[in-house]
Amino acid sequence: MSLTMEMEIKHEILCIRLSGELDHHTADELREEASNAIIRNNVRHIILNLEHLSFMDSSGLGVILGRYKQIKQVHGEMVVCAISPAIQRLFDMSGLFKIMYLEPTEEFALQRLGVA
Amino acid sequence: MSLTMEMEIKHEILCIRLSGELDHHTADELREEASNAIIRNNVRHIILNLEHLSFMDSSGLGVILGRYKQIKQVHGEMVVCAISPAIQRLFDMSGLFKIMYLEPTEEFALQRLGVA
Amino acid sequence: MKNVMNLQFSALSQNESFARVTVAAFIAQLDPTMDELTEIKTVVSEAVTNAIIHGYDNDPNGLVYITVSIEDHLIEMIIKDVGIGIEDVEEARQPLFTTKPDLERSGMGFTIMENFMDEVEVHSQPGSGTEIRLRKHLQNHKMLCN
Amino acid sequence: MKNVMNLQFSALSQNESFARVTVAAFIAQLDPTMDELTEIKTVVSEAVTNAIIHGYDNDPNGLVYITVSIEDHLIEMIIKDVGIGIEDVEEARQPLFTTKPDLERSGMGFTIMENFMDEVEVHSQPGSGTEIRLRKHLQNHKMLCN
Ligand SMILES: Nc1ncnc2c1ncn2[C@@H]1O[C@H](COP(=O)(O)OP(=O)(O)O)[C@@H](O)[C@H]1O
Ligand SMILES: Nc1ncnc2c1ncn2[C@@H]1O[C@H](COP(=O)(O)OP(=O)(O)O)[C@@H](O)[C@H]1O
Repeated sequence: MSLTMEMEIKHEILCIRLSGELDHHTADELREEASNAIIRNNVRHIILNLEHLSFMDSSGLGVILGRYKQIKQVHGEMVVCAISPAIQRLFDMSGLFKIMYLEPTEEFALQRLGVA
Repeated sequence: MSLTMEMEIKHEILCIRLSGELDHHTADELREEASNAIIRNNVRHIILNLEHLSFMDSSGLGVILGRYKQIKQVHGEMVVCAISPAIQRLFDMSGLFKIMYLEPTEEFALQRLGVA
Repeated sequence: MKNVMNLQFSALSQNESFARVTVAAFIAQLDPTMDELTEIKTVVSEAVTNAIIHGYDNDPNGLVYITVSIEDHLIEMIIKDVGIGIEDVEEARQPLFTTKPDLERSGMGFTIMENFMDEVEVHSQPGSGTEIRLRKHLQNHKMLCN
Repeated sequence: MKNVMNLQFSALSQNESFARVTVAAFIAQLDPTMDELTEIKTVVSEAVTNAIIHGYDNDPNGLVYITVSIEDHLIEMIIKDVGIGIEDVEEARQPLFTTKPDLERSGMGFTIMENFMDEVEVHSQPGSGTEIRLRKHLQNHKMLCN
């Protein structure tokens, strides 16, 4: 079971949809892909859809925080959506929701960023 | 993943439907249940439906051969049906099809025994 | 009845998911809840990842050692490396503390272990390695069954 | 790159499926076909069951040892016990030969191992235990990738 990433650009927003397992091994792949997509497409905001993510550990928190820092440099925002209760506990422990938004769906995440 | 057994008596036939994994651990359970069902219900023939069996090893061959011997004492027959290619290889190696019948479905197995 | 398993494997990142699957398959015998299973898998992932990236600095010649024993509703795990060890364990256990921010580590590994397990002991010595001892009592149903 | 794992566990029949799952999870890295995966799982099941019921006569204090190493498309496994051992290995390997017909053993364990693996070596000494060395080259796709 590994990680599958789907990326889509909408306006200046990068939508990242993850499915599978996000650990140290797969976090390296995500950092590389997401980082490149941000730079190449002049991305300002990120929507991270975790609906189909079946596992995540603290390496996942690290790579997400890394992307947050990346878009903060262009004064962007990060919205996480469709998160499972198990993964939400990790976000809660780390305090990440003090700096990024949480929304139930991608639809709401787009509204949060003033689009759609 | 363990073994689930469904037993049904039709005339003097015991239909055994297995799903899950049949190894040494679960073979003990099958021997006990099938043996009791044969004695209590005056069973003569056995139909063994392996359609939903996802794994079997030589312990499975042993317990099947054991039930075959049990019904041979009352001059019964054994029909195996709906077997996967992987499990069929084990039967072929052991020569069990020289003494028991193989049919594609339970329907055909019943016909083989002169019922339905 | 007590049941014990030991596992050792190369310090390769693709073995992180292998370690999770293996421990989960072993403790499945205790019929844990989905939440308990997720907690155990997460904790295994944290400790194994630490052994690989911190203990062995990603050298695949290193070996990671896991022992799991289960009895009734108690799970005991030891996850060990014979790598570089930790200078200051108390500091290492602080939330958000990490010595590898360049690798985008979050510093949340020990905090997650403490939140998901009943007991977490860290034995470490610089130069000889790190041993994490973890205990968890499974709740609910098992208590009713005994 | 070479990847190695060692596993030891109590000689309990519920660990047979655990052993299959663990080895399958480890070799999944080589992306085997479904048939190859089933063959490996069956062989592990045969050798582990033999260690438990023959080697240790079902004594749960016994330990079963598995080593798996994978490199490119080659799988090497060692499955070992330190139990009673085998008097006559050649006889034991005959199809349908079993010393425990009362337990409804089929005597097909070694035959299945030989059919599903490329090489099967049996090292055994009465009183000190049995070691089965198994090798299999995975076919197809892996060859195209290299
Ligand atoms: N097995 C280990 N070997 C050496 N150092 C370790 C080990 N585990 C943890 N550490 C140290 O403890 C720190 C905190 O660990 P942790 O809370 O898991 O956060 P992170 O892995 O994100 O750095 C690490 O940055 C490292 O310095
Ligand atoms: N690990 C072992 N320790 C001791 N004896 C063994 C072991 N493995 C196999 N044997 C002997 O070899 C015989 C044949 O084994 P096998 O072909 O697997 O058939 P079965 O397990 O059905 O008896 C066994 O009956 C047993 O006497």
